[in-house]
Amino acid sequence: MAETFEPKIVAFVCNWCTYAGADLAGTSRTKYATNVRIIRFPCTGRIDFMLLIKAFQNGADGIIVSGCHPNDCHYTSGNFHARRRWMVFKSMLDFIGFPTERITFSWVSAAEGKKWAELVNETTDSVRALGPFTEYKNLDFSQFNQIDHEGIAEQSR
Amino acid sequence: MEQKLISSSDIAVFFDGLLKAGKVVVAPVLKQSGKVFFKPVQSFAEVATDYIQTAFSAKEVVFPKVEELFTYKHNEDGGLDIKDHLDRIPETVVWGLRPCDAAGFDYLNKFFLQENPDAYFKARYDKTTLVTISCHSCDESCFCTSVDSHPGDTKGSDILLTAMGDKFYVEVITAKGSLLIASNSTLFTSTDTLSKEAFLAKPVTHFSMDEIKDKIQNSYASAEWKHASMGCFSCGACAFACPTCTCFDIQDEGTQDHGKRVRCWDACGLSQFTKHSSGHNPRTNQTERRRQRLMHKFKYSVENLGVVSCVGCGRCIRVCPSHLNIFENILSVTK
Amino acid sequence: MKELQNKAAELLENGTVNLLIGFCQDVSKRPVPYFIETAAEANILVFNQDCKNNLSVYLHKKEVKDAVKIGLVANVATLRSVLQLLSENQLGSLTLTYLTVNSGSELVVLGSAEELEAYVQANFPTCRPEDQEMLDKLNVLSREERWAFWKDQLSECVKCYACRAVCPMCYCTVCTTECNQPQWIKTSAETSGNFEYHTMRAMHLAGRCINCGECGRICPAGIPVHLLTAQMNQEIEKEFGGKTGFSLKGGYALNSFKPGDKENFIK
Amino acid sequence: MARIGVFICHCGENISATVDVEKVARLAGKLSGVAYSVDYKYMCSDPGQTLIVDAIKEHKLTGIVVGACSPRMHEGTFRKAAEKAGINPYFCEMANIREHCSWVHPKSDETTQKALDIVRTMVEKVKNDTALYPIKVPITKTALVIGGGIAGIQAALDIANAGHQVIMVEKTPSIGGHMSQLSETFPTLDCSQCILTPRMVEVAQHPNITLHTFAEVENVTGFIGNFDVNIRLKAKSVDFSKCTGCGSCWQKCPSKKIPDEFNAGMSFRTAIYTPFPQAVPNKPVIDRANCTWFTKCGKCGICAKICPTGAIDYTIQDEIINVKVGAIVTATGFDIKHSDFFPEYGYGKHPDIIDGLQFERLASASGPTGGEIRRPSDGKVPETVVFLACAGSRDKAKGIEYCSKICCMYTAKHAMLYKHKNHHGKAHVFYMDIRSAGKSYEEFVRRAIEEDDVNYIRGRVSKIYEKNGKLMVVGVDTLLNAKPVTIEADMVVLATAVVANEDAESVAQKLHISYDKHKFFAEAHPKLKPVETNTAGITLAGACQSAKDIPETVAQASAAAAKTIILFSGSELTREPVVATVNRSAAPVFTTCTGCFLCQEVCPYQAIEREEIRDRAGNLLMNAAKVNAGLCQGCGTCVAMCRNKSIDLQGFSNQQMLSEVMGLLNKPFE
Amino acid sequence: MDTNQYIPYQVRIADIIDEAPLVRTYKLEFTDKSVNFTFKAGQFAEYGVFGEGESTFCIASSPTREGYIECTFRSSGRVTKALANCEINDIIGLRGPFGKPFPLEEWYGKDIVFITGGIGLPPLRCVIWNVLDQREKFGKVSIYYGARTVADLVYKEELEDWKNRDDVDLYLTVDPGGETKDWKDNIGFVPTILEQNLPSSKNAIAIVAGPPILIKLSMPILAKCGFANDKIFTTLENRMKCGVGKCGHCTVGKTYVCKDGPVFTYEEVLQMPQEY
Repeated sequence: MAETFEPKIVAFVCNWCTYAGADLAGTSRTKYATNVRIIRFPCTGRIDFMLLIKAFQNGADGIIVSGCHPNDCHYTSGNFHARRRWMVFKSMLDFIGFPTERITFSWVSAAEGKKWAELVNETTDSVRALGPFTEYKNLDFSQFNQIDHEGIAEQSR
Repeated sequence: MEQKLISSSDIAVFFDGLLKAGKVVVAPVLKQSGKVFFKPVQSFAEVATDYIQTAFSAKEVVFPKVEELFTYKHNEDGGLDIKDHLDRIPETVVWGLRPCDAAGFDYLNKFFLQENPDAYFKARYDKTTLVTISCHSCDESCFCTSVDSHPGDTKGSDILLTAMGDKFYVEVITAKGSLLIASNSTLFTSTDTLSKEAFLAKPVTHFSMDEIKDKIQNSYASAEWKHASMGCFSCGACAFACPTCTCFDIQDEGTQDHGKRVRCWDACGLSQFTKHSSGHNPRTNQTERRRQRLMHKFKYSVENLGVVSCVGCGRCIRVCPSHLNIFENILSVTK
Repeated sequence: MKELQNKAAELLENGTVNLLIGFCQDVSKRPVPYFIETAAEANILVFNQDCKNNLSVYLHKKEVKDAVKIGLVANVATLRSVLQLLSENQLGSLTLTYLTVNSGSELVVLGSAEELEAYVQANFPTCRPEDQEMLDKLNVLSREERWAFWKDQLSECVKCYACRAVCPMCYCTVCTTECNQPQWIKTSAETSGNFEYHTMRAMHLAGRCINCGECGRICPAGIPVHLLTAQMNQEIEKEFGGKTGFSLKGGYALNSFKPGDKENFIK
Repeated sequence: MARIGVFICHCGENISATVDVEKVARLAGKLSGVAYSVDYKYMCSDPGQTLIVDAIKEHKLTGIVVGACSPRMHEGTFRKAAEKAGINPYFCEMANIREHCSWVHPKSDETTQKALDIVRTMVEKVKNDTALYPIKVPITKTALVIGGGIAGIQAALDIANAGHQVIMVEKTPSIGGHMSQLSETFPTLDCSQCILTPRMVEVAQHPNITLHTFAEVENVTGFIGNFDVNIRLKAKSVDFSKCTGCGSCWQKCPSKKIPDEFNAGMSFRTAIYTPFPQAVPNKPVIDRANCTWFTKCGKCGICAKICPTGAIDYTIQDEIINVKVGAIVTATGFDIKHSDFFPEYGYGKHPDIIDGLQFERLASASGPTGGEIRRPSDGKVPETVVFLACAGSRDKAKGIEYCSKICCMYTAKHAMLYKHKNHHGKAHVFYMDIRSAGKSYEEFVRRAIEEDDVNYIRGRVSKIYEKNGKLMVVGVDTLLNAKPVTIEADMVVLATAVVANEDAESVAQKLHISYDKHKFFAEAHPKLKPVETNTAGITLAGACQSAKDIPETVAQASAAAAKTIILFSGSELTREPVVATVNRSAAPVFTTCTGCFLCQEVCPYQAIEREEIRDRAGNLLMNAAKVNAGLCQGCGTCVAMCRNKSIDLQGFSNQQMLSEVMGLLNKPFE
Repeated sequence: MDTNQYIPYQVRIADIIDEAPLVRTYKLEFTDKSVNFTFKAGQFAEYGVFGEGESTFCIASSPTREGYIECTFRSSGRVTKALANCEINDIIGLRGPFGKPFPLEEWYGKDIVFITGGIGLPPLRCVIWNVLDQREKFGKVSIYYGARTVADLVYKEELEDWKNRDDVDLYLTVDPGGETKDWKDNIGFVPTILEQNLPSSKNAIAIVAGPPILIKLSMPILAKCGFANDKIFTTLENRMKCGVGKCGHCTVGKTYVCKDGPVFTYEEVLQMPQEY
């Protein structure tokens, strides 16, 4: 399991910097891990923390959230607001005992194709080391009609 | 109905016997919050003994807060595979519920099975045996004696245990009950009918159903409903804690490809309960909603099923954020 | 108490308020929120240590809004929430009079928002010791232990939404939990859904919650939900400064920023 | 369920080399909601697009996903194709399987799988796409030019000459800016004022230009094509309609000891003054901070008595006027560090250590010395002058890493001017590097060195101190193996760093444009949008963006003008409909917005307004947020802010984003 | 399986008709042909889009026309929007039939008066067809139908068809301002038109469905014509989840609209609290 485990990583990125950065990584043919799936937002300010929760709930093992460096925001302040929100969200999760090391926050500019590649590789490695994210999926297995749940578990694979 | 005796020490043996027999045993467990919950347990040691009332009723066993109706999955030929999981329900014993909760089961039974029998309730109910324990203590929220019940009531139970010093007086009410006894009959000795009175709690009686039944007929228009409901925050605490509240919601969880349809508790007190997708809401304010809930318990269910659907467990009073008091309300609107 | 009752009667008499929200007691001496429209009823008013309910929640109720001139029997927590609500452009349509009892157990009547602000700032409470104790206890636990703690707690949640209902800051006419296009929060009270709901709620209240602790107190399942927001507020105060329910200006930490905000957690 | 078409592009070999495109197309065809799926060599080619158009028509597709390159590449192309086929262009999404997949991963099943996942995600998004329509915004064909320096003047004249109205705002009493202070200009050494003043006059007389001097922009609201600007006309205390500019007032003004800004503080002016003889408009204003009438309430009043036309009016107050403009050219210029910035060089106390601007005034015929180079302390003609070509610039320690760009050239110019005026004087220049890129710049510097034998010393000056009436300039000559050199100078000229105006930050905030860490205004793109700002409709001209010499400034000014004229070429502007909206529904709900207006503060564009929702009888029911589609740029920060999801962002709606996440993970990487 | 009322049938969308803005009619066929699904006029069903949920509306086709059923709905909420996004051949879920039908048999030989507006017609359409298909069994048939605008009228062809039948009196109308240039029929609210063309209450049944306001205004007029309250029928539409009298959403007082209704006589309606 552990050695063959390939983490699923979802990247929430802003359109103007990190998405473009990933494009640059492409145009400059910088190779990186295939584990990441990019979801494009206009701005980091648009990224709703609920979406991160949903991603984990639906089976993500790790998440990358990335946007423009401070002062580079295409919309001047979206990333500043995002930064605060993340900070609070992260400590929220920390407090509730959520493994926040599965979330990587980052600034990747349109020029940092290389940084993007490295970011993806690092995150993939660290999450691979953490192993599959079962804690969340197991939450519901603790309830009353657990019998049913095991049933679903079998049935749904 | 037969009566038996069992020594307090043998109770544990009997209990663990049930577990050994592979039954899921759901019993009151004291959690760090200081509240007692019904939980599947692994040994008698886990079972809480000293409590007046559990936080939530035992209805969860037959009417879980989340019941999976079925799972669906798109198949190759464009259709769906739909499976329910009724066959997966285990044999369950509910241990140590109070007579009021048991009486609640009696109502649930009527409600779910009398007309359009509910497959899920039935499947669970058929596999469930209720071992009730009479109340030796009560608090100011208890009012079972006001609603045609009492701390030693056998209504709804399969077995009723009443602690009498070092032994338990065992009333075996149903076939299910005797089956359970039979599983370890050596522990029990037969006895004649004994009087439980001395060993039972004495909750205050605020009214009797007989006097209420008529008065409530024309209480709909009572001005008191406003007072009885102004404080209501429109949360679902009372309904979810209630042993006889049966309202539920049906929801799909998953995608159009695959997922499950579940039914989960809902409460007529919640503001969105009756709201149409058009935005029209038949019961717009809390007065109407609380009236609906109380009238349902004391009037409508009597008319529909012939029984009052309040068992006087007092949970709604204990959990109400603004301490709204159901029997005071009933008294005020039937003044 | 007489003092309070007389004042209430007076306010209703001279039309300063049309509706007064206070406490009375039920048969077993439990405080019950009570709504008084005539001076005659004032004599059933009580106000003591047990009167914990944050009555400001009722200010969102239509029946109350319709009365326009409202008297509110309030403890400091309640007054704080009113301040916070005012700073969030709520209650605009109401004229409020506040009756409270100060540390010297004498009656205080506040007629204006400014008086309210002054009083709150003068009597600003600190985190309740029992909460602080719990927080400290949780914060020294390992991540896994905290997870176990909350998992166990949240597994009991039945989504009765009482925590939402008693929260003066949860005034949305339609809560995210009721948004179904898309469905953000599972309707079912499975643990994962509960986790979603409580994280969401705590995030929405972080930096807005005024720590009245009601949500935790009234939870029928005994879940200390109030700790989530209490912790968040402390984090926010530490990082960005600012107290909730402290001034009319408000100042919500999450819709402002400083270019130099903490970002050591960002690669 | 929708009927979606999936079109997988090989991009020649670019995608198909590492991704099994046929497989992706085949499997995508199986996805629920996908009615048609195909792969093709070049989707963006004409036949490729035709293929899409035909497929949409033939299979009655409701939306399409093109699995190809980055949306930044061809989204427009394929949306047009979709439109051509008769479906709303916003039902077309790009799945980026080239930049984000085939180019960055080796040929493998994982890569193919990833491509499929990306496609599936976009399929999920398309399912939740909604028809969007471009937003049309009317345009006010008047431009606001902020700053009356050469940049502003050039931009204003270009726009005005194109036949559009221009409003120019200058904060000082006269336009002309720094250029009007210059003596002669490199590399041609022609007199600065001679080439500038005609332009200033042209501005003043141009029928399309409204000039507001001694005025400042108070605040700016609105958006491209529709800015709403408040301008503060500072109280001049002189009624320009009466004033003839005869000058008798300032000749008689008793308070004469006010340092003259125009002469860089090297002479004095009166309280009522015109900054310089060629000022435009050539009418005085009263500097109230220094006028006895205002400082000693009501004393003096001589100017009023003396004025032949009774133009002096002490009661005039600041006035705020409101103008509507369609575009804004920001040409607020620059400032320089003053010598007090250099403690190591005599704490800026020594009167004979001056900065470049001061030297310009000394060398200028209209300057305090009438063009003779005399040192400030005693008015003697300095025998030896040391020029420091790099004072502050390119000096991390001073917090200024950048090169001020003009110093090398004007230092050479200064040295020359000095030599031309004092043939036997000695001119030394300390420099780090000589940066003389630019048409005939290098030749100019060589002239200074070779023809006017200015002594160039490569090295930095460590300190300057005074010793028996001389300024001892201590430095090293790094070319002569770091030999220490000390020069006894009579005057030292520091080519101090070019910096942003001190009010640059507040100006930027008023205009809602971004700026760099040195407070220079930020261009929208360092290469491709060097003139635009991030705020649509606002352009930059001149040194407010970065240090520039005159030709560059003029070029950028004309470019800014061109951008403005392009904007004004149409009567309305079409914008992407990617904007936020606050939900509205029928009574009794109206909207789920609770009117907490916490979204208002996060909006960088002031796009969120209050709307009062009333019932039929007109009673106020609630206040709710409302998005001004013209202002909204679609960042969506408000959407994430909104607690109960009352705001949504078209094109990136909650439904879309959530279903993307779901689509990605619900059948994770099968 | 059939004991479990929560397991839906699977039905395939065989045809789609766009009736009016946001209003669609689906023709549904059972994927499993062996299902024998029988229903009576006035009953409703739960139509489900998997992953989205279920929505309630009356079966709009007539039991007299077998092999398929039709439903007409306006997309407003989550489920109806999802339904509206369906295409031909998509599979949706169907539970039912539920509820108490119209007592057609009791009406044999009587005149029938239909009064309805907007999308109140679909629930009645079923009865209308049913009646017309056994035309000889009934007396005079008159239909009063109106909508806000011409565009909002549903079943446009059928309206034509009914208009052309001489054994049906169709009073078609649109609200003032809702008419088009070539609109030949009445202009005015349905109750007004009803008032202008009073039906005879002698041996007659009136069926009223539509927006609450229409019902509210029509009742006094019918009373004036002499219709007894138990001769006036209507059909209530409350929020429903289960359809079998369990979930509690549709309760009005003690009444479960889903199992005791949706068809009620006006007399019964008057007995209930005004919470619908």
